[in-house]
Amino acid sequence: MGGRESELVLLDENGIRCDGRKVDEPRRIMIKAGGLKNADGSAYIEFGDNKILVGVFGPRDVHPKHMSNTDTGILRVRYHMEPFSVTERKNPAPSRREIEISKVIKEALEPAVMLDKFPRTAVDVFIEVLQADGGTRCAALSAASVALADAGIPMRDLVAACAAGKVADTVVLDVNNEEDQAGQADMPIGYMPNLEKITLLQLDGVLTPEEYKKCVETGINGCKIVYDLQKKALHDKYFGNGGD
Amino acid sequence: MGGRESELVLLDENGIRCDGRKVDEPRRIMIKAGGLKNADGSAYIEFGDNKILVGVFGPRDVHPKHMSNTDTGILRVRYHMEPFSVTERKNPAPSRREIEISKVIKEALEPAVMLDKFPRTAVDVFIEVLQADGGTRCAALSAASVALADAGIPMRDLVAACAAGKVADTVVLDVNNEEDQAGQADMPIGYMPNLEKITLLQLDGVLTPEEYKKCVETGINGCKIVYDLQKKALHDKYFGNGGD
Amino acid sequence: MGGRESELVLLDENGIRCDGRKVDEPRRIMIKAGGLKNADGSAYIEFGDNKILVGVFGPRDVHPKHMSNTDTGILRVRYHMEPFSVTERKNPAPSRREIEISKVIKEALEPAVMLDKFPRTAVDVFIEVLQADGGTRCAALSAASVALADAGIPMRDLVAACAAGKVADTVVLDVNNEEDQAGQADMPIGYMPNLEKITLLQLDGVLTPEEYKKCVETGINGCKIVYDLQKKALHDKYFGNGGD
Amino acid sequence: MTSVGVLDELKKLQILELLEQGKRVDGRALDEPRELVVETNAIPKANGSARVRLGDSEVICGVKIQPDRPFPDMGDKGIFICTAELLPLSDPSVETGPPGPDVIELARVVDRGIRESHMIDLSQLVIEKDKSVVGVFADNVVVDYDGNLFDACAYAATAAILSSKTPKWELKNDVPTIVEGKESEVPVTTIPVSVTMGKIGRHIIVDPNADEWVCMDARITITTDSDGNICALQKGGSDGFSFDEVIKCGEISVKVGSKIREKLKQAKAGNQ
Amino acid sequence: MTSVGVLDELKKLQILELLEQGKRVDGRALDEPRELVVETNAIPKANGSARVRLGDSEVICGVKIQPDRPFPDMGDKGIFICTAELLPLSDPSVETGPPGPDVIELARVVDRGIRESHMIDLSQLVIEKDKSVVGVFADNVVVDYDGNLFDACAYAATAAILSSKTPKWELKNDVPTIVEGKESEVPVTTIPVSVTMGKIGRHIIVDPNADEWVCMDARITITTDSDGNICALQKGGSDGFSFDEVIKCGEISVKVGSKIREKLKQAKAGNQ
Amino acid sequence: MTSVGVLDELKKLQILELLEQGKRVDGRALDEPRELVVETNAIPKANGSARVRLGDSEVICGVKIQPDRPFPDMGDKGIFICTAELLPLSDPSVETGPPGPDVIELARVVDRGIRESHMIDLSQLVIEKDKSVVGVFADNVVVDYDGNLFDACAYAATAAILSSKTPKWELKNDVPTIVEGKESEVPVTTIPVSVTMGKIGRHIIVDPNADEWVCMDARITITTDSDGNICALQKGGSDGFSFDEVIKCGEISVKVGSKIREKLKQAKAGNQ
Repeated sequence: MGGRESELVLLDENGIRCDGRKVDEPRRIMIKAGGLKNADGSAYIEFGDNKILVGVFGPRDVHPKHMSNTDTGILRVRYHMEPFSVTERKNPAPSRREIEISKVIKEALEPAVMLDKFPRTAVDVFIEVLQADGGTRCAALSAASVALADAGIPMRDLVAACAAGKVADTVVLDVNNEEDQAGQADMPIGYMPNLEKITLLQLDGVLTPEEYKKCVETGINGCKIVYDLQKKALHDKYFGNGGD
Repeated sequence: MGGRESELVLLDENGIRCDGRKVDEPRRIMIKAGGLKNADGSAYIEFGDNKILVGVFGPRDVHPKHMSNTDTGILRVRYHMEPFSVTERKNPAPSRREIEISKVIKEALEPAVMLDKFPRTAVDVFIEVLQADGGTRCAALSAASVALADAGIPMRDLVAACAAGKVADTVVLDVNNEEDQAGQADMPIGYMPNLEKITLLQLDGVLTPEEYKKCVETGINGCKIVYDLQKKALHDKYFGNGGD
Repeated sequence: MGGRESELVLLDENGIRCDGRKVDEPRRIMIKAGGLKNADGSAYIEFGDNKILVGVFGPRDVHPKHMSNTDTGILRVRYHMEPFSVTERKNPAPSRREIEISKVIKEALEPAVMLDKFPRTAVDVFIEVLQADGGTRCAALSAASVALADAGIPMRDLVAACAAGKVADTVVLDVNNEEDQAGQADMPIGYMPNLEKITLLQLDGVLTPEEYKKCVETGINGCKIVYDLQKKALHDKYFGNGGD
Repeated sequence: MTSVGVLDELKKLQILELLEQGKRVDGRALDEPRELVVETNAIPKANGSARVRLGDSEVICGVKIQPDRPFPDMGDKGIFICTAELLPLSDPSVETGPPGPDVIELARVVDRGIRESHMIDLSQLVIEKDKSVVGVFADNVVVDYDGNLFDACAYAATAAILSSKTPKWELKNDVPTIVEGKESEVPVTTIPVSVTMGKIGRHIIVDPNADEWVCMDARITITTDSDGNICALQKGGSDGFSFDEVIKCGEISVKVGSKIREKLKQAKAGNQ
Repeated sequence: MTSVGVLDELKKLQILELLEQGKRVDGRALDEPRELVVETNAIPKANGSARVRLGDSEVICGVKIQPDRPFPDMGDKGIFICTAELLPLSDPSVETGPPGPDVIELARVVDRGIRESHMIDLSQLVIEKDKSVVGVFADNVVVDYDGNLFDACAYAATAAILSSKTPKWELKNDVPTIVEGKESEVPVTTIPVSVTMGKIGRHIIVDPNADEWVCMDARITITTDSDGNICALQKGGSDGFSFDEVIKCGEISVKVGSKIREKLKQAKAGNQ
Repeated sequence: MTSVGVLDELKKLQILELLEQGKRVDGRALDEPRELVVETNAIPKANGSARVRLGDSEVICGVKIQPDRPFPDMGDKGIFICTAELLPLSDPSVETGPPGPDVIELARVVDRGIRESHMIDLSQLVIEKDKSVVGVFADNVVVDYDGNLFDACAYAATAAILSSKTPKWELKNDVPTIVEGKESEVPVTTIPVSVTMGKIGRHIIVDPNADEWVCMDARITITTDSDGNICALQKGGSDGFSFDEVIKCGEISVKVGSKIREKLKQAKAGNQ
């Protein structure tokens, strides 16, 4: 959001963005359900140049016991970046940013997970960002939903996530890293398409009330694109697609 | 105690100090009992430019249980400085100095509190230094006594505190920040006037045996001044003073 | 192992090393059993300029309980360097190196200690390096064995330790600090002479397979020299030697 | 502050019942924040400060302004950092020690609300490009807790910044040195106001107090600037919002925010 | 991973019985490592990377290359640091938080194996003597656990280094600046290969899997270089080795190591 | 070391009974410290060191002297830092890990006793004003515990400083460089001696051992300098002192301190 000067043409006269996309076009997305051997469920996502691996364990016992809840299961989420995932090698200690994103993703998943079905236990979601390229939290949330489903955790809906934003005074879908650096606003959205509920919503950057509405609409459309790919990934794993 | 050169006249020919006080005169002191809503007891003190807030909780259960004592209650004290309370913004991690002062104040309060009246439980005293100006530990201890009384904790006496010191080869009451930087000795004293017991005593700086005795006497006189203000603060809260 | 250039003559034409020793000669070694009052067992070793103190407590209860093992006792080892033990004053926080050496020494002692004789309890070995001079882990391990015996812990054998290494293309016993800096390989060995078992073995530096074999042989010979001094130290304490 | 026990369940039922009748436990309208009291210069030795009560939630913010090295690649900008801490005397449930995720989120949301509004013109806080810049540190401490610390801290930080005076520095032999007599206000471009709304059942309420806070299904904090634009937002809590609710919350935040902004301006004016 | 329960005791009996017949649970010969699959450039934005499967143990190593200040008294050498971390998704028993002694030992043994072989010619990684050097940071993360992480991490780090490209820097006003178009391979002098052997009873087995790992009495990790020399060794575990066993393990490590080395060379070649 | 169990209660009764007759458990007079044994140069590679036994409490102090950057606004003074640590082998109750309040207080009181006496003339430890100064670090480690570590550590630190030799440095290209052959003693202006007294009932005893320590109602540590002035004091423990007791303790500290000071001088002389 730094509003830094840049020679980069963010949007050309034909409405084409710096990476060749149209305003309502997401980056290349590839989602795979499963993949890890020891985790109870897992997923891998490539979202633009983001590469994120998610493993799920549970429902399982909680230690120490007093952290558990007799009425409901609990969801625990850790969002973690590898030292080599970003341009400057990252310090391995968890940053405040990672702790906040872990919480935001947890609260975005909770409305989808039927926690009351497994009281006293915990479901752990471990998100590992192998390569980061802007929009990691949306990519991570989308993959985490698939990993939870892959683990057989009962869910009301999948949470699909995609960001909208404002670039060159225009509302666009799925802000990439360059656009985020030079751009005007970034609004990550997590959405349950069947239940029509927004479960993750953040905004950094200045929007008029009209742009604000447009951004939410645009983001929800992006979530629906992601949703289809999530369902396909689960279908491919469980009903096969004639290859891996 | 750095003994640094200074143009500051610490004591003029009329026995007047750099801030206009006489040698046996404390800085302006204002004590208020109560003020916080959630704390079981609280107090606020302004002592010169020191501004300190104290909240007390308890007697209450101790977690983990094995930290409690079946024979007696325990007193826990945390002395903590806000980042903005000192000239250079303070790092939020507790310093070794804060840990030591917490212990010294705890041991100064223990002789006054009837801990045997509430076995197995703890009384917590939280001291927050909002603005520091030399002599924070005495101001904090004085306010903590009032907050404990305000919380209804049974006490043998109030602990009143004031420092004495040596400035320009003269024993003076209540050394301020400038005098401490340029001065020769600082001796904080905590005292229970009714029981005639010194419960806090420290000294940094060089004193002859005679000056040592004079310092203790002077400090005790200061404590008596503070004691009257402590009693007034409690009286004002519980029996009203037609204002506040 | 830095392979740094040096004017130091590591080995002269008569096969004499930079500190006057022959290739198969260890540095001066002095071992004393006992010495500490509160520890259940203790030992002190001087090995060249290394000075190391070891104290042992146990078998004793384990807190928290779930760390104990109903089938066997557990051995816990802490290797720790004093701030003043090395050239540059050492930061007091435990380094990763100290944690690794603690583990390596623990696993070198475990084959010697009859842990099954005291289930549910722990034996604690505290190693304090007062002055370091290259080869601290071997000196520490040798002293720890004596301290365990001094504490009356039932043992199958003593572990004796000494390093071999390669200096000026020659296999030598007990590499000192200068030789380690300028040298080609260092191989610390811990050995139980009666049971003929190697319980500590590490290597840093390049050896041909023939040199590798020669190093192990040389190191074992050094361990046997240390072993005699260990037995003498225990004998001197328990059967006297007419002096201290 | 997040576990819901039996008593909380009963309280929630009562709160919900009232909400069905369009009422709140403390008699406020659904879109009505609690009374806001702002006292500036509570800490005279700091460069700026404010003591804020929002209902019975009370926060003190002190601003320290001091020279600092710029962040890499940001040599043409001063530094702004805003923190928040729950003092243990603010509530019996607060524990000492490193901050948990709740407090880390609180601090980061308060920081972003001010940062993303571009309230402080950081380009004016450069002593020498790439070498030395001015850092503005706004530290919030919570001294009494009664819910909605997001707004209480944001108002305290904003009021403290508005009340701040910054010295002027120049480099002498590479050491930043104060130029006497050149104190000035912190360069401010807009006044951000955060408005936090809770969702309980199908109801949206502004500025939830502690009882309401523990019963909320979800919450949303929206910061608007002086132009009525939306410049930061954070959804929290274990439920979601519909599209319509999100748009409605945006509208409420603009409306309520403009009233709060007047209060903050008055506090500054009263201070001068 | 070290406590041995009742089930583990039964498993150990079975493994021992098989070993008496010269067999292993997964059908391998005693001196046979598991299949090794190496994929380089798994993390294209890093300077080098590899994703390695050794049986069902899986490790990703990313290499970052960046300017750094030299260590004191080492102004004529670049910096090499290799780390290892068990991600919590790699095994249900892994806990988050600071690494324990097992993981610290793992990281240090993997680092020393590469360092002591002098694989990277650090004297070529100097930007300006005593002022600025190049740092090569190889960070391993374990994503699936099936025993013997010593070798899995060592192979991942070695393959990642072999695949790495380093920019060229020069000092401009004391600031290291990239010289465009001068990217080159990391200067490599030898290919170290670590071989880890477990001792169960009187049997020595190569590359123990997770079931074997938990039953081992002791282990030894030996790293050899391209010339067949032994350049690093670490004994672990709660038992000892005889002299003859130590010599035999040295021989196995040379033999098995040379086959693994060919695999790593192929992975690099396939990458070009 | 502060909890008082049933056995401690019995011990306290016995100690009190004896004190009523003017006697102590180990036969000492009330104002008599235990035997002090000082061995200097115990750690020859350090710049100075001492191994001190006070009764059965034993402490080793090593002094490291090295160049350092001065503290801000203290560019005309060297640095002195004194620490204290209880090694876990000193007593079965000592736990490893970060120091608790008891040990932090111990270290700070020992440090202040030496610092406030101005024992070391820090103005002589400047390499170049505002740029580089000499740091004197005196680290105490307790190897056997039998009460009264305040005095045992203070004596060890004082003896170690008296035995220290400091190199001479000068700046070459801004790097502090040792000038060969210019080693000298640390500039010492006075010899501080701390005397710790315990209060049990109405009795004041000097140098309490471990049994007495656990029974004390309160304690006071007073440091005096070579001129018989009082230069540092710390009261501790959960009871208070009367005015008369405080004055009496001051007198005892001067009297006992002068005898200890002779011991410390002898230790230094014996060392030369």
